[in-house]
Amino acid sequence: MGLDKIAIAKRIAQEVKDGMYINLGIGIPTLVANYLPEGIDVVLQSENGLLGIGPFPTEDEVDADLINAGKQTVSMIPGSSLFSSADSFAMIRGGHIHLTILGAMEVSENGDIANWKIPGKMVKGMGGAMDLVASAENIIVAMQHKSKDGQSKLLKECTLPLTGIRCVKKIVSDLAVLEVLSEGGFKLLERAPGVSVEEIKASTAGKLIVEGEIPEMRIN
Amino acid sequence: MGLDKIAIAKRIAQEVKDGMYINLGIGIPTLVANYLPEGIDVVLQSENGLLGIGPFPTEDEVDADLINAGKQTVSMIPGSSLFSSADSFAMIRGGHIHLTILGAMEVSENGDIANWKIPGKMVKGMGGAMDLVASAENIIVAMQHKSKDGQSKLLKECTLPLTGIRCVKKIVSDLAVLEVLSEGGFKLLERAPGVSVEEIKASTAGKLIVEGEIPEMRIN
Amino acid sequence: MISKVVKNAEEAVADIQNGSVLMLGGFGLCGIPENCISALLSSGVKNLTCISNNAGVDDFGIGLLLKTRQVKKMISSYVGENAEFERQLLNGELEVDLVPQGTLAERIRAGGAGIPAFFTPAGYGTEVAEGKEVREFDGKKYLLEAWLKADFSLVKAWKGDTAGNLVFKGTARNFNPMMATAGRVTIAEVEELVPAGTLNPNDIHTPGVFVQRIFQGVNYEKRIEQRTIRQA
Amino acid sequence: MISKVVKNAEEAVADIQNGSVLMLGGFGLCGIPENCISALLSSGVKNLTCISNNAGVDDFGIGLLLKTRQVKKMISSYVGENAEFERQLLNGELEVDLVPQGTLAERIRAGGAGIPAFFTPAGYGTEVAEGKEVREFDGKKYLLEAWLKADFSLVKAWKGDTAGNLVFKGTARNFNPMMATAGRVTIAEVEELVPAGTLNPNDIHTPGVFVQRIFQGVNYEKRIEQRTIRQA
Repeated sequence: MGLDKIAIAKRIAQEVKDGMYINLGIGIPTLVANYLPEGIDVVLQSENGLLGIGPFPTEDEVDADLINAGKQTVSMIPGSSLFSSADSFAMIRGGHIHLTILGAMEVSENGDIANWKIPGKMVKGMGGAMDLVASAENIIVAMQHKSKDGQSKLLKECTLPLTGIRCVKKIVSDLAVLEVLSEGGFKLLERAPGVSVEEIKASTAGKLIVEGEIPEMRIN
Repeated sequence: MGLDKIAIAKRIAQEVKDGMYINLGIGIPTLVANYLPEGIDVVLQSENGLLGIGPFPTEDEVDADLINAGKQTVSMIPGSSLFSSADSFAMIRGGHIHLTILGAMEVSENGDIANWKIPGKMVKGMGGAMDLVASAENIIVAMQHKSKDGQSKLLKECTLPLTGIRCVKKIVSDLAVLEVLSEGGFKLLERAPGVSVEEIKASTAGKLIVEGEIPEMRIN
Repeated sequence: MISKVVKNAEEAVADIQNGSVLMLGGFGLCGIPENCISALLSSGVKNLTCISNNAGVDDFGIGLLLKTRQVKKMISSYVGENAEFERQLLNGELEVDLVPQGTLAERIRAGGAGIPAFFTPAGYGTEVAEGKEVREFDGKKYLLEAWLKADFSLVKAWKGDTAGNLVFKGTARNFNPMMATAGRVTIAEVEELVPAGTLNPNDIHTPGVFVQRIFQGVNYEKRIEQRTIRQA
Repeated sequence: MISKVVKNAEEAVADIQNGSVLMLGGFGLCGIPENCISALLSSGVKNLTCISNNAGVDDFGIGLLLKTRQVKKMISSYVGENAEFERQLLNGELEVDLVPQGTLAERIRAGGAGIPAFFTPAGYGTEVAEGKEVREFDGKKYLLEAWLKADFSLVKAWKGDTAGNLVFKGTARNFNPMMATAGRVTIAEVEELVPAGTLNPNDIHTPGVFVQRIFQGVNYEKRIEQRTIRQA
C-alpha cells in the first residue's frame, strides 16, 4: 500500500504557495515541480547558479553550459538569472529561499536529518545539502517511511551521520504527512489513502503524536 | 625650499612599475597618474567600483553614473571593468592592488599613519582609507614634512587618531624620500634639490637614519 | 505569480514605520534612490536609522531627510559635504556610527549572505578596534565584525524587470547590490522597467529573489558633485 | 603594459611544480578548464592538491589526472561518478577533504577577499563541525571556517579580453569567479579572446586584476553528464 513516488510529489506540491522561491533536491523533490496546483507560480533555484529553472530543453536547445545541480541539461524561463556558486549559497544561507524539499535516509523526532553518508559505503560527499538544511526557513522531507527490510526511518535519534540538526519541519512519506514539532515528536497530520493510524504507529520508531481524527490525504 | 605638489607627484611616479594596479588617494596622489614615465602602463582602481580610470571626460562624455572615489566625473579606458563596493574592497583586502598612494597628516617611525581625524574638528569619516592601509602590499605616502607652524609630521609616535599601524613603506615629502624600516626608523634615501641632510634632520622628529652620501632626487 | 511591481515610490514606502532601519544605496549622489527619498520626505516617517555610505549634501539625497529631522542615526563611512549634518552632530541631535568603507560593504554583504561575523584587517590598532575581538591569522591581526541587516533596503538600478532582476550602470552600482540582499524588504527603483525575459540572464547583477517591490522612477536629477572635464 | 596573453595551455601551466595547490573551476563537467587539464596531463606534474567542487568522471575532467596518479589530495563537496576515484580512496592512495558546497564556495571567496575566517551555519551538529569553533548569534549556532587559497587557479570562461577581464555563460560560471580571485597566479582559458575594450565593462564578471595569464582554448568538448531533453 502507501503512496508511490508520484503521489508523494503530488502531496508535497500542495504545500507550495504562490511566489515562493524553492530549492528541490534530486529524486522525488524534482518531481514536485510537475504537479503544482493551478495558479501557483514558483521560481526554482539550482544551487550551481541558476534562479528560474525551466523544463528540460528540446534536442535543439540543449546547451552544455546550462545544467541543474543534478547535472541534467535544463532551460531557462523569462526572468531567469545566473550567478556564481558563492552568490548562490549566499542566497541560500541568507534565508532568501523560502522552501527546500529534499530526500532523507533518516529523520529524528527533533528534526535532525541524515541523508549523505552510510558508514562502510563509499562516501560521495554532502554537496550542498548541509548548507541547504542549515539555512532554509522551511524544510520538507520526501522519504520512505521504512527501509526495504522494514525498519522505521522516522526515529528517536538518527543512527547515520547527520546532515543537519533540528531543521526538518514536515515529512511526506509513502504512509503519512507529519509535522516535526519544535518541542520534539512527529505529529500525525494525514494518512495515505487506505493506511491506518495503527500501521503508521507500527512504522514510526520515534515519538508519534496522534490527536483526534486523522484525515486521509487528498491526492488528485 | 622643497618640492611643490607637482614635484612630489613626479617623484612618486618614479616608484611605479609597468603593469601595476594602483589606488590613488585624493590630492597629490591623484596627480601621480599625470607623470608616469614613458612606457609605464598601469591600471588605476577607484574604490567606488571601477578598475581602469580614464581621464576626465569631455563635456559631451560627462556621465553622472561614472565618478571616481573623489566624486569627480571620469571616463573609462579599453579594458575597464565595473563592480560593487563589496567586490571592490574584496579586491583591495585580498591584496590584489599592488600599490596604494595616499596622503597623511602624520606618520610614525614604525609606519603608523594618521590621516582621517583631528580631535575637536568635525569628523568626516575614514572612507576607504582604513581598508586600504590595512590591506595593500605597498603603501607610499605623499605628505608635507612639517605642518604650517613648523612642527614635524614624521614622528616617533603619531599624536592623532590612527588610520592604520605599521603599514607605510615609503614617504615622499617636500623635503625627502624616506623608507620606513620594518624594525622602525625613517631611512633617508634622497634629498629634495637644494635641501641639506641637516635640514631634513631638523625637520624629522622620529628616528632618522642617515647612511653614507644621500643623493638629490632627480625630477624632470 | 504575485506581482512585485508597484505604482510609484509612495506606494513602495507606504508601510515604512517610524524607527525603521533603512539601507540606502549610492556613493555620494551617484546611484541614490532619489524617488524613494522624496517619498520618505512626503510620508514624514521619523527616527530612521540610515545605513548609507554617505549622507548626501545639504539639499539633495539623504541631506533632505536630515533637514526635516527624520533621521535619528547614520551608519556611514564618510559624511563630509553636509553642513546641516555637521550642525546636528555637534548639537547631539544625530547619532553617527562611522565604519571603514570596506568593512561597511562587507558587513552588508554578510547580512544578506547569512554570515553573522567575519574577520577583517581594516581598523586594527585604531579606535575602530575598540571593544572588538582581535585574532591573528598567518601573522597578521584581524578584527571580528558583525553583519548588518535592514528592515527596508532602498536601491536604485538602471534597468529592472518584473521578476525583480536588476542591472546597474557605471559606478552607480556601488552599495546597491549588497543592500538589495540585506533588507527584509527590498524596494528597487529603476530608470527603465522591462518585462521579465528582456534582460540577458548572464548580465543580471541582482537576481530577482532579493527584490520584493519594484517600480519605474520618474524625474531623475542625477546630480553631479564634482563636474570635472577636459577639453575635447 | 606587460602582456597577460600566453600562447596556449602548455605555456600557461609550464611553471606549475610538483606539490602545488590548485583550484579548478567547474560544476560536474560544466565550465571546467579542459585545456589546462590536458596540459597538466602532458606536463606530468605530481602530488597535486586539487580544490574543485567535483572530481570529474573516469575519462574526463579531473578524472584524467586521477588516472595518471597526479593528484595527492582533493578538496571537494561531491565526488561521486568516478570509479577510479573510489578505488584510490578506498586503497588509501588519495586523500579527500569533503566540504559542504556553500562553505567551499565561501571559503574560496574569503581567500580572494582577504577574509581569513567567517561564521557559517552549515554543518553545525554534524561531523563537519569536529574540531571547529562554535559560536551563537541571535540564538543560532555557527561554525568558524577558514579561507582557502591556491598557488594556481585554473578557470574557464566564455569570453575574455587581453586585460584579463572574463565573462561566463550560463551555469558554467559556478566556482570559476571566486577561484579566479583566490589564486596566487590565476590562469584563464576562454572560448574567445577579444581585444581589451570589446566587452561591456558593466557585464564583466571577473575584473582583469585577478587574472595573470589568459589564452584562447581549443577543441572544447564540453561533455554533458546527463543529457535530459523534452520533445519539441
